[in-house]
Amino acid sequence: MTTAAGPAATSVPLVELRDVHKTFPAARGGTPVEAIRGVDLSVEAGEIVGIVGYSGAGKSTLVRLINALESTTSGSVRIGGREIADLKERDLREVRLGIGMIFQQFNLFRSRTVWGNIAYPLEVAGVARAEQNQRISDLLHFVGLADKAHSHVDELSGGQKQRVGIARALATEPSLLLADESTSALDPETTQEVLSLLRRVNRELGITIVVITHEMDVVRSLAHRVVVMEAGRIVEQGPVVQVLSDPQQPVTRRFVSTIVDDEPDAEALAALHARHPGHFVKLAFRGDEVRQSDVFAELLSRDVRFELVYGGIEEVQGETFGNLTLALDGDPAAVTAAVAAVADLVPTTELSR
Amino acid sequence: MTTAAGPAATSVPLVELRDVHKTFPAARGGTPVEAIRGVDLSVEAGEIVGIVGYSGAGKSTLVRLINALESTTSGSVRIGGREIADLKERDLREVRLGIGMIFQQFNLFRSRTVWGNIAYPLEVAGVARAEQNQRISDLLHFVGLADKAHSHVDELSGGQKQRVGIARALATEPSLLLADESTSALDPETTQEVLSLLRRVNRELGITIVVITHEMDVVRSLAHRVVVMEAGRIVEQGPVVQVLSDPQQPVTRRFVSTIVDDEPDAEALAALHARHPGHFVKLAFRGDEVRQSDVFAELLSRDVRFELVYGGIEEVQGETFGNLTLALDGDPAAVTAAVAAVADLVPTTELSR
Amino acid sequence: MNLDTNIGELWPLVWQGAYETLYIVAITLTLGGILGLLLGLALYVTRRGGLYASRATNLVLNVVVNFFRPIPFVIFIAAVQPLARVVVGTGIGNPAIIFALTLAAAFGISRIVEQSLVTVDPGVIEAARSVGASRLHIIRTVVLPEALGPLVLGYTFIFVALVDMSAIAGVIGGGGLGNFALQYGYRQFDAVVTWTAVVIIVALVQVVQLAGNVAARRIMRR
Amino acid sequence: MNLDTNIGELWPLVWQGAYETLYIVAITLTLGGILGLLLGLALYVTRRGGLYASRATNLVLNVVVNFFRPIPFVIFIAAVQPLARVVVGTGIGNPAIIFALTLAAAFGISRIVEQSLVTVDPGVIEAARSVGASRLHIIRTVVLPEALGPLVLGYTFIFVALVDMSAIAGVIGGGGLGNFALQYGYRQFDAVVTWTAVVIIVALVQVVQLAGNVAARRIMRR
Amino acid sequence: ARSGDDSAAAGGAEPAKVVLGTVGASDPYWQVLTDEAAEQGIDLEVKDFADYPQPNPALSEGELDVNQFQHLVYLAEYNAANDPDLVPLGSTAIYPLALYSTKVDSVEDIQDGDTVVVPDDDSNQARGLLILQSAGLIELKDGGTIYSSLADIDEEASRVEVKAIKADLTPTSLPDVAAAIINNDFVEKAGLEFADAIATDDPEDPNSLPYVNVFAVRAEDKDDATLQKLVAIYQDTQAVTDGVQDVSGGTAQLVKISQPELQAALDKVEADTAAQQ
Ligand SMILES: Nc1ncnc2c1ncn2[C@@H]1O[C@H](COP(=O)(O)OP(=O)(O)OP(=O)(O)O)[C@@H](O)[C@H]1O
Ligand SMILES: Nc1ncnc2c1ncn2[C@@H]1O[C@H](COP(=O)(O)OP(=O)(O)OP(=O)(O)O)[C@@H](O)[C@H]1O
Ligand SMILES: [Mg+2]
Ligand SMILES: [Mg+2]
Repeated sequence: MTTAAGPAATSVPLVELRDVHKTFPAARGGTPVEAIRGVDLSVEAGEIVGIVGYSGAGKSTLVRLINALESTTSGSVRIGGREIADLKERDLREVRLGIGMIFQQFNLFRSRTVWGNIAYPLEVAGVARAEQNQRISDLLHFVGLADKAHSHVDELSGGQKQRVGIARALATEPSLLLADESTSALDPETTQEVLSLLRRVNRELGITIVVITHEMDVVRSLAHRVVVMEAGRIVEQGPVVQVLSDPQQPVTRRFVSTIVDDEPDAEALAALHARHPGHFVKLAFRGDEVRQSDVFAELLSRDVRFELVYGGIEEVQGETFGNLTLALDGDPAAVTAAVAAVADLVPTTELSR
Repeated sequence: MTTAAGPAATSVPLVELRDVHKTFPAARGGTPVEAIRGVDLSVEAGEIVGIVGYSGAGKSTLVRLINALESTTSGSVRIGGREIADLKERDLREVRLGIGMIFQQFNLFRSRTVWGNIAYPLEVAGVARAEQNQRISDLLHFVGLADKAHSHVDELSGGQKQRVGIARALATEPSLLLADESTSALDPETTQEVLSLLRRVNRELGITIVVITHEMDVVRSLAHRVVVMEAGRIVEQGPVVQVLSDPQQPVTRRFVSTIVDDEPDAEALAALHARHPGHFVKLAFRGDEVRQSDVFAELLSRDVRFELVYGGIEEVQGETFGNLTLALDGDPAAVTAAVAAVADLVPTTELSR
Repeated sequence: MNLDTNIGELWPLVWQGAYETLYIVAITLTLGGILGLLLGLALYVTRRGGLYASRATNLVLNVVVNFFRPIPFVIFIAAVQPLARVVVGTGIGNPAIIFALTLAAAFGISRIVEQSLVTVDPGVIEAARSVGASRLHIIRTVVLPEALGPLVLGYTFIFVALVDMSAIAGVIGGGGLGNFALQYGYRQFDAVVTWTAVVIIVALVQVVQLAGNVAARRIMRR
Repeated sequence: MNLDTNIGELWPLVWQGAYETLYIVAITLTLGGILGLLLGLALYVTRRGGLYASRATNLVLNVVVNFFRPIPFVIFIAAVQPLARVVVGTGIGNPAIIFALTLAAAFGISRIVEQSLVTVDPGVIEAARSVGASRLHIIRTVVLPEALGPLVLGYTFIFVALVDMSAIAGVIGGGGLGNFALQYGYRQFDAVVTWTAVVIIVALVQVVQLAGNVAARRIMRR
Repeated sequence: ARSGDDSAAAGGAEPAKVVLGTVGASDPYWQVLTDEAAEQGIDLEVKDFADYPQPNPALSEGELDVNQFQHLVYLAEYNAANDPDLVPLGSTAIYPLALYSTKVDSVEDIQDGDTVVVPDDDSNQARGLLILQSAGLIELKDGGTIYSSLADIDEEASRVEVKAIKADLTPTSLPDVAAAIINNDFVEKAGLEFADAIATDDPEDPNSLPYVNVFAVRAEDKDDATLQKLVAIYQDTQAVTDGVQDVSGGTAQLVKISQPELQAALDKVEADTAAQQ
């Protein structure tokens, strides 16, 4: 029952993990693998959450716990407030009917054609034949595989397989979509199309999405919130803009730097110094607070010439966002003064040679 | 025989494809798939060639022709000047001993541990046991799987599997490496490590590398030359800097735009216009010809204020490379004059609203 | 060897035997095939990590299957005669041999089925579970279709084994070409009759096996 | 049923029979297992798309295997007696039955092997080819290890089938527990003897089958 | 009761249906008998069994009306091991059993330690062992009976090693052994001559009576007119007896022994059998 206060105040999170652990038993002669070590995570209905982390951090295992493909070692997993650890297979089915999953390794049915793969969840959900056909045909066109409808899985390229996996997961318009590396094998064009489709189903149908990715670009353009995992734990999480603009953990900074060219690494810096004389500073622009022309005017007014040697401006969820590394050239005293003046306008870091 | 003119003048390419076609026979009730339709390609020894193209363009098929995992329908494939279509399996083996391959779907041996997978090519090549152990252990540390040495393949995460595939392909230090989407499942950190390893083996051991990728970042930071495929054909190829700075084909432009933020697309442009008043121009900086401060000074001198709203500066093979989109704000006449003046300094494009 | 032969007068019996073999094997393969499929599925799904994983059930099923398979077939036939009398109304002749063969085949088939099913990639079963398919539905729409290639080869194997086994029909007065070969050829030391019957049996088997091979290749596209 | 039984005096024969069964089946499974493995590998590698793809060879192999499998076993034994005399020096007794069983098992095993091997992912074979492994090396180091799980189940299946088939040893004077059950139990209408022998056979099979199951599960880690 | 009981025994409009079980229905005289029976209003169906243990239980179960494949010794054994409800209805013949060899011409030429095979069915086995004993090849403990088996051979005192083999495979094993006991009906088919026998038993000997082959029926049917008539057709039709002789190569000793006499002989063997166990 929702009260007048509005759903947000009382609604339970769609997905709620409390102190979840998952240990894979030791293989013979090995040690057990603690893949998940005490994770708390809530995903609200309608949210898009991005999960990032190094390979082996436990991301795939985490989402597999959400639809009970894997059982927890300890802790609680609730979907729509319902504890799924206690559920019998029959009730789990009900829960899973509302969850779509795109698998990292695709897991397509080799015994079925492309069409048959996409039809599968529709058959399970008992969708009428005519509607199935309509839906499959739409999805095939969307993922660009209309001409491969009757091909078998082993006749597809890597990206084509992934697209079948995507279409299959979207077929029943589940209310929760778990996407594990769903665009890793796709070219940029198709990636963009898939991402905008995901955005659209989220916006228009309110579908909640949990997306695992290695590409921060995907997080930036798709997610509302980002969760950073390391060695089985969530080490950082928050709204995308916040995490991107102010990453706390080294792992987060490492990921953020892949899209927001934070600052050149030592090697790149050395190369830049070799080509550009002068003093390097990194200026951090956030939102619309500071006009860049003011900064540049400041520099020019002091007769300090500059080159933008690294960095750029990004959009993150509609906000301007950028780190510009400038090479300042001019009278050393003037440069020092200019840096001081600029530092009053925007956060400024001097990059030592 | 090499003449005094130097090896480049007379050496045969390491890989040479001439008018190669590959058609997969029709499945029952289907039509044959022309995966490769007349490809000419040369790869010189010591080169790193990046192959990009949309999903299904024929990239994987192309590299599979190079080590004869797939036979051509017509045309000639020469490795080190030797036509491989005519070779018997025994001779093909010899050729393949010098070629390493990282598979898009990993193709790991389920019956072997991580260690055993990496050992396989060494066993085939007849490397002494002690050296094998040393090499495997080095590779395991390099790909960060030392603790998984005795794990079985199905206990690995997606990225871990890919790293095993990479280690296996590198194990024998082949003189030609075919890497099919070899970093697609890797986090940025590992990707960087793999890329710098590839760069190193290329530089230090002279290993020739053909790398298929969807990530232009990989091409940019690794490849010397880029080959763009579309629908079974090579539609564009050339040195990376040239192709990136002056892409000819729409597909190439699409790929290039993913790293060199070319200009905002219509949607982004509208969003930017909503936030930023004024006139938008895109400035293209190439190499060190033009100092940006001159351009900015020009603008400021005309009392035109500006914001960098899109774009950034990239490094491509040691050259500065950037497209900056500015929002110009000021007296309309002054803006027009400023645009004209700037256009004399750098290639300038006005972006209509 | 003596080449006097009675084959001339025996042709009607040859065709009669061929018909009986086909008939015995067809019924046996169908009924035993279904029973064996169910039993094999039960063995498979109750394995550790299976859809209905249950150590106890799996153990019981294993013990039962292991109990019946190694019993010498003649003893097995005799042992199930009382049951045959209840179920098919007689303990001798073709109905009884079909009954016994069906039971024996079911146990053998169950192993072949189990062996085929274990090769199914667990990933696709997970994919089916993830869309909320019931376990029975998964068995029907994923497990069996994904294993269809090896299953077809397995059933072809059993078909040939049944043709071979059906020759024993004679011990309880059943017919068929195998029994004909034994009775009118082999025991009469009539080599022509023996090998005529054998060649017909072999020809029958060739056709079915090659059909099975083609079907399996089509299904697996390898 | 009459429960007068001779079991009391027959125990030494029981143990003798058990020993002979083990001995017959062990030799048969080893020799027939190797022959069948080679034949099954040949069937597999000559398939379309196989490592030594050859339509003609594959057809010939198929026809040969299909020729021998369906021959009624008693006729088969009689037919190979002359060959047994050449190879093992006698046409009767355990050596001859081992010879006949080995041949028969080889043909059956070849099908089981083929059926297990077709489930190997072609991708891993490609991976092995890509590093320049020879085809024989690939068979040894990739094809067989990758199919080991189903192969173990397949050989276990054949073990049980051989225990069953070995009961026929008596027809040419061979021994074994199955023959003992027939000879001293079934043909004497001595149910106690029959079922004592059967239970021992079954116990033997249980142990081997459960060991095979465990091994297969370990190998496949499923 | 017999399957065709309600119809008239003889000469009725409806032919009486009789199901007969045997081992070796491929012998041509069975077809002659069937034809002759049909003439006389009996619809005879001959069911063929490949193995001896089955026709008796099938008769007990009512699946057969009569069987004809065994001698009294075998029948007695069956009755002793099960409910003794089968009785002999009429006799057919006594078949001699003999030892054959392709290697030697007389028993004396058999080397010490050679192998000799006997059929693996019990009654023929015992009978074969008795022949071997008379020929001086083996010694049986306690002198030998119609129940002797391989286990009763006194190996110390015997010249040869004995193996049991399925009756129809004894001829094909001749190359492997010094000599083999071969059932009468396999001799000529296997390309041997009856004259080649190197040792044989004597069907004329009164001690051979237990080896007379009989038609057996359930006790309740021993007065069944149709069955009696069938036996009479068998015994009295020249074409049938010729066929029987033909198959036996002229060695069969056709005999007609009355039902009570057969019953008495059976009872004696049965009593001995019971005592034996
Ligand atoms: N079935 C299993 N048995 C044993 N260990 C496992 C199993 N599955 C996963 N692991 C281990 O658990 C850890 C987490 O795996 P997981 O697949 O969740 O990683 P991930 O974050 O998805 O990595 P990637 O980005 O490479 O896909 C890894 O170290 C992996 O080796
Ligand atoms: N065995 C096959 N049988 C039939 N068609 C095939 C087969 N293998 C590939 N194809 C088709 O050939 C085309 C090229 O495939 P290829 O795998 O080379 O693409 P790709 O460029 O590697 O794509 P991706 O980036 O998605 O991996 C695709 O349309 C694919 O469907
Ligand atoms: Mg993962
Ligand atoms: Mg590909």
